[in-house]
Amino acid sequence: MKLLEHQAKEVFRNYNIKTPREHVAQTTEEACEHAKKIGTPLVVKAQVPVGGRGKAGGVKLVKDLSEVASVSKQILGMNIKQCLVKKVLVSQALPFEIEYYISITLDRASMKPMFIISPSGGVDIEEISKNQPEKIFNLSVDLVVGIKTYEMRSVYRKCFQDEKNPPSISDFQQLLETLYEIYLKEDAGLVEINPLIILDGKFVALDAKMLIDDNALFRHSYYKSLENENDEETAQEKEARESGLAYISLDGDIACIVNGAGLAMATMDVVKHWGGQPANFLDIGGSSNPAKMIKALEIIASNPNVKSVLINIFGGITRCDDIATGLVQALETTGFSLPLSVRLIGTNDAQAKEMLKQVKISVFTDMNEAIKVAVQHAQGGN
Amino acid sequence: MKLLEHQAKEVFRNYNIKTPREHVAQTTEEACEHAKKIGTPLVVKAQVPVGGRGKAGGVKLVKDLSEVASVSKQILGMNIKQCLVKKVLVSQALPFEIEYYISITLDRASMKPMFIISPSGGVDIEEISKNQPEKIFNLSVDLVVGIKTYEMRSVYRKCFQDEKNPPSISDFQQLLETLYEIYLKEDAGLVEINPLIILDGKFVALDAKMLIDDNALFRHSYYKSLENENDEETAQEKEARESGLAYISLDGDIACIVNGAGLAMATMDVVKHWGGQPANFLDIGGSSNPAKMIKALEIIASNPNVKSVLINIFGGITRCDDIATGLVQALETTGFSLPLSVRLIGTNDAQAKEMLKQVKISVFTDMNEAIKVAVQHAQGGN
Amino acid sequence: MSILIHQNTRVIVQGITGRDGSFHTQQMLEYGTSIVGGVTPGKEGESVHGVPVFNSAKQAVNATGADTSIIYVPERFASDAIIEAADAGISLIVCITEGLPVNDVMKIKQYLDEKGVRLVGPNCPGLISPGKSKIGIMPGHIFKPGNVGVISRSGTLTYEIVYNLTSSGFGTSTCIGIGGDPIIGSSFIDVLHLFKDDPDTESIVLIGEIGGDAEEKAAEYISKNLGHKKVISFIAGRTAPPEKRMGHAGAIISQGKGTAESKVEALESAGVKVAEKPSDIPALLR
Amino acid sequence: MSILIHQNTRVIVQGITGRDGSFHTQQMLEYGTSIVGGVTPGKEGESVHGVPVFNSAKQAVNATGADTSIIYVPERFASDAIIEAADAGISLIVCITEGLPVNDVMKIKQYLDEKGVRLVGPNCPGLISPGKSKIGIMPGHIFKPGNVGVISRSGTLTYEIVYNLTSSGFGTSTCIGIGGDPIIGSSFIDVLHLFKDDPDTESIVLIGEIGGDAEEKAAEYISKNLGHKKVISFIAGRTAPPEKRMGHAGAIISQGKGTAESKVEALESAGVKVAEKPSDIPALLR
Repeated sequence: MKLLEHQAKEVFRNYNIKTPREHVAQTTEEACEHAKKIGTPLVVKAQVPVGGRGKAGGVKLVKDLSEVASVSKQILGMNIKQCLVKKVLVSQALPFEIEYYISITLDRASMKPMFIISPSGGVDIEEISKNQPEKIFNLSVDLVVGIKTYEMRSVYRKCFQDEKNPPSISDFQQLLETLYEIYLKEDAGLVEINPLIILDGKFVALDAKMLIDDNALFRHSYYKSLENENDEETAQEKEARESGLAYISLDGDIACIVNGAGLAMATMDVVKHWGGQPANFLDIGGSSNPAKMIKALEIIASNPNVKSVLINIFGGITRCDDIATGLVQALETTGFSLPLSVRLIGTNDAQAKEMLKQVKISVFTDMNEAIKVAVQHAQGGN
Repeated sequence: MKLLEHQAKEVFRNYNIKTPREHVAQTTEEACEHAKKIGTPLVVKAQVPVGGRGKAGGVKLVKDLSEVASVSKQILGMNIKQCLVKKVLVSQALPFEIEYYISITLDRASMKPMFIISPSGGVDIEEISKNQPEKIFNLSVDLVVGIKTYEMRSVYRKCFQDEKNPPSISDFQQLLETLYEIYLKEDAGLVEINPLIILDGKFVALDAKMLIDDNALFRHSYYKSLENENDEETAQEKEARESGLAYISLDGDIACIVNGAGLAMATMDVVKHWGGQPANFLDIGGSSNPAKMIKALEIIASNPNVKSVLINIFGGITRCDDIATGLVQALETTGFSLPLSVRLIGTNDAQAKEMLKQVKISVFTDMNEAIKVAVQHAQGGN
Repeated sequence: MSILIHQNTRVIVQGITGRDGSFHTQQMLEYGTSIVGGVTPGKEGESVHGVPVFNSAKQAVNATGADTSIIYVPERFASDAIIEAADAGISLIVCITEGLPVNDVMKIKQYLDEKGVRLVGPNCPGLISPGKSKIGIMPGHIFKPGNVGVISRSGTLTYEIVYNLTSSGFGTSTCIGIGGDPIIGSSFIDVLHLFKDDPDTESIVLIGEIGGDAEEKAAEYISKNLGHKKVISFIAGRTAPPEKRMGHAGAIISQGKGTAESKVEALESAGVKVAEKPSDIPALLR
Repeated sequence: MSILIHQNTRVIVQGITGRDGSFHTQQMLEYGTSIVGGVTPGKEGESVHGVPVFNSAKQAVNATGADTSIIYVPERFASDAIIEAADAGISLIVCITEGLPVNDVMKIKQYLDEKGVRLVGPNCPGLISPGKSKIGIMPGHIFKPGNVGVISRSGTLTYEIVYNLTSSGFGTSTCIGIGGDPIIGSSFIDVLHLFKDDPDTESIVLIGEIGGDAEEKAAEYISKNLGHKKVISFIAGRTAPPEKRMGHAGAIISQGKGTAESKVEALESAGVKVAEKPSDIPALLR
């Protein structure tokens, strides 16, 4: 899950990383109160779990206290990349000359945590790596000996050579050690400060991004309690997640219900291959619970773009008869009327075909055949 | 260096390990004040960096506030194993049924940290291992994966089976994780709680012992500032340490000045072999600074038991002529009058012999010969 | 020949008394796998489908001489179960459980490497050498013995492809699902390395997906070391959007990295034919 | 033959511009050691006794092809220097510096083991194969080539014993000071293992001291593996009091463990003759 900026900065402060003076507000009134305490200049920042807030007008500099109300009012309630702004962060505006970038994340290649550090921050790391790859420094962390001093020193020299009032090398080391500690202790998949600035020779985190490993939320009840608040999901995605389904919205019109993530991706690819556009990724997982199929159909039916439904099941642990049971129930209870193309193979597929035959659903054995029919359905054929 | 009980417990509290309510006092008045706040029953405990305080009368239970003054007065100023009691800890007396032992230390064999845990605490671990070895459980910690849960569970079951109100397994795990964190972060050679008790199902550290790695004090300025306070050294040992010499007092009458720890130990052994008793271990180290020899002679001369002085130098990095220079200077400036037996060999030994000949000191090349003469000196011969 | 497992592989099941553990123990026994023991703390003395249960991996190994373990314990306990198996002397650990914290697996992987213990998974369907042994959850009946080695990051997609292979007359030497997580015990390269020297594996099907650069690395390995065997690939996720986790924790295109295009290109440069659709693979193998 | 070092060992000196580094570089050059480079950050381009200085171990290794490093940097920087050397591709690291934090060495040891890099020390006098190479601080002139291998936890005591050996006509194949700290890179057993297969080492002198159980473990190794070579020992510290650190960080009898008696007994049980005094060793070797 992704923490909101103000949540990540609270974590930072708990670990003694400096941030501007700032408070989160849910109403214009709250924002004004905080602003009085903080003083100008200040920044009002939309708290949404997506990037590109600045471009979307979700981050505004305020030089006079009288403007806080109107700016906050404008930002609260905005929609940024489909996310409603429910909170703003009212934050002291600090002066800086150079914007640095620092993050720690898992390097899948070395299977170790790795720092990415750059004196060309303030923009996305992708942009830096495209335009100024020579300004990106990597620092791998060893699980036994930790951050290596000789590498840290070398990055320090390269990174802060243009800084008028550079932080001390021990401050730099402390920052790295702290980020590494946060990375491990909070089960973070990413801890990012961008921009990181230097004020009076000390590091200050102007912005903050943290991803928490969903698989580790069981040992972080605090983050788990934030989960609903930090939604960047669509309504369907959320409903699916809560039902134990992996669902991702796409722009097309052919809904796909598949068991297994790899097969679900491949199914989307083959839909495209035969000229169709998938409306979603949906993995109903390995379980055989008929309720999951009902839920899957409900979620799909709530997407108005969907014109055709494709079900592709390779029965292994998943039993085809359970799938058929769920499908039959769903059709009975939901008044589902979209054209269906069903492919079932594997465990108990014969029983399943028999059950579906009763309700006049024909079933394919071959994946390509089923997909071709689903594409025809979407294109208005039968 | 060894932390005093109250210092170690302060560390514990910083890491959220529970201790009794307690305060340290340097005077009887302070002790009485603290006692009023804490209430009875309470314990007054001498704060000295040596074991066996209880047997020496340095730990007293007080049931009535009126006794605090007399008990504190009695303990403050005591001498326990040559250590003057300058502070007492006034500590809430808590009820318990079982005394547990837990410590983490370096296991030199596996080169990893290891927990030692026992439900037969309250006495020295040596005593437990002698009398109830089956009640001692070891738990090795891996540097990458940390404390292994399956081993932790197994120790938990064995250790707390007789406990009426056992702590939860997650509390036990938390205690172990915390002690491991202290061990690493504080560069502790030993972190010990003995006794560890259970009050209302929660762990409480009734006593605390911590050794800090002297080699790591450079990154722990706080402990370094405590160094003088925690002296269990004799005056000579302290003076030696401050001069960069490794010195340990012994009971004999033949002072030994040697370069190198191994050779110094071997010299003591050979002194004993030829019927003598070493008065000390003294390694002047590898440096060639004549001042060290002067300091070494001063320290030795301040020990009234010494009857004979043996100098054994194998010159390598240490230059024999530097040793001779220091010796000559020392004899001139200090009026040193003890009988000397000098063995010099190695780098520049010829010059050294020449210099010492001038001041009528004869020099041996053979270690055994020099030692035999030193033993004769001590026995009153010449 | 086959890789990693054979008729005499002696297997213990960690989490044997659980729903999945019990069900798949039965399935594996029916397939002919030599399941010699199970582990569930506190249930020593019980038996599951005739397999004796022990309190610890150590006890199970001591009593049965097992060399391999398959793990079905819930995600919170799976990391510890892997370590316990390694400490007990198991040399091949297959972790079916999905949902392990990434940092735990990162640490475990290093721990096992130091000890020389091989892990397959987590979050994987296991492995099978048709007709010899199945240590996993794949439907055994779709496989038949043969000379194609199959390696995959996926589960059902693998079955789909194997089904196509079997239908077209191709049998499998060993099929191994390496798992869909960002960090896994055995990589494509680790397994390719074993197939390289397996005389009974004449060609290899590598089933990849978006996320990470395991396929790119595999391509490099193939171009250097596998000139003597035919390698065919399929990459799932050509239509997957960026920055979205496609079911598998590792299946994510992040910051422009891990795209299907990059993988296909790398593999094709290494001389690997990459199928457009799963059903195209048999034709490419001929 | 000799172990670990030979005429062609190419050595870099980390901390070459410091007082000790510079002095011993000269000493080693005079002995004939092939010192090919030095490392001091920020001093690249300088030279010390004709040896070029580099900013990093990596640069030094790349420029000189060194395989061995000797470390004289101050204790606060020594741990990092060891890691830097290992990362630069050095395969034998000799750390003379004393006073390294124990936890640092504990971690480094595991790190080097994973990488397959050998460390001698820290807090050791280094090693010498007389007439071939000296990588350390021992006085070279007391050694002569021969067939006695010497391993020791100590410095000057080793010189004392070697002096006795040389005076009695015994030469040395390799003499290695493994260091006096609680955790060291190469143990008695590691070195005994090398001497075991060195045809030029006919007998071995093992110089131990109180603290730890390295000598007891060495005894076990000797009784199992070294029946074909004569091993003589000396243990320093028979008169040392308990719970006091005798100069070396590792020389401490703690909680009744690590006594000289225990070590002597273990060695004698393994058939090793243990000398009462250093001067008795030559007679025992005959």
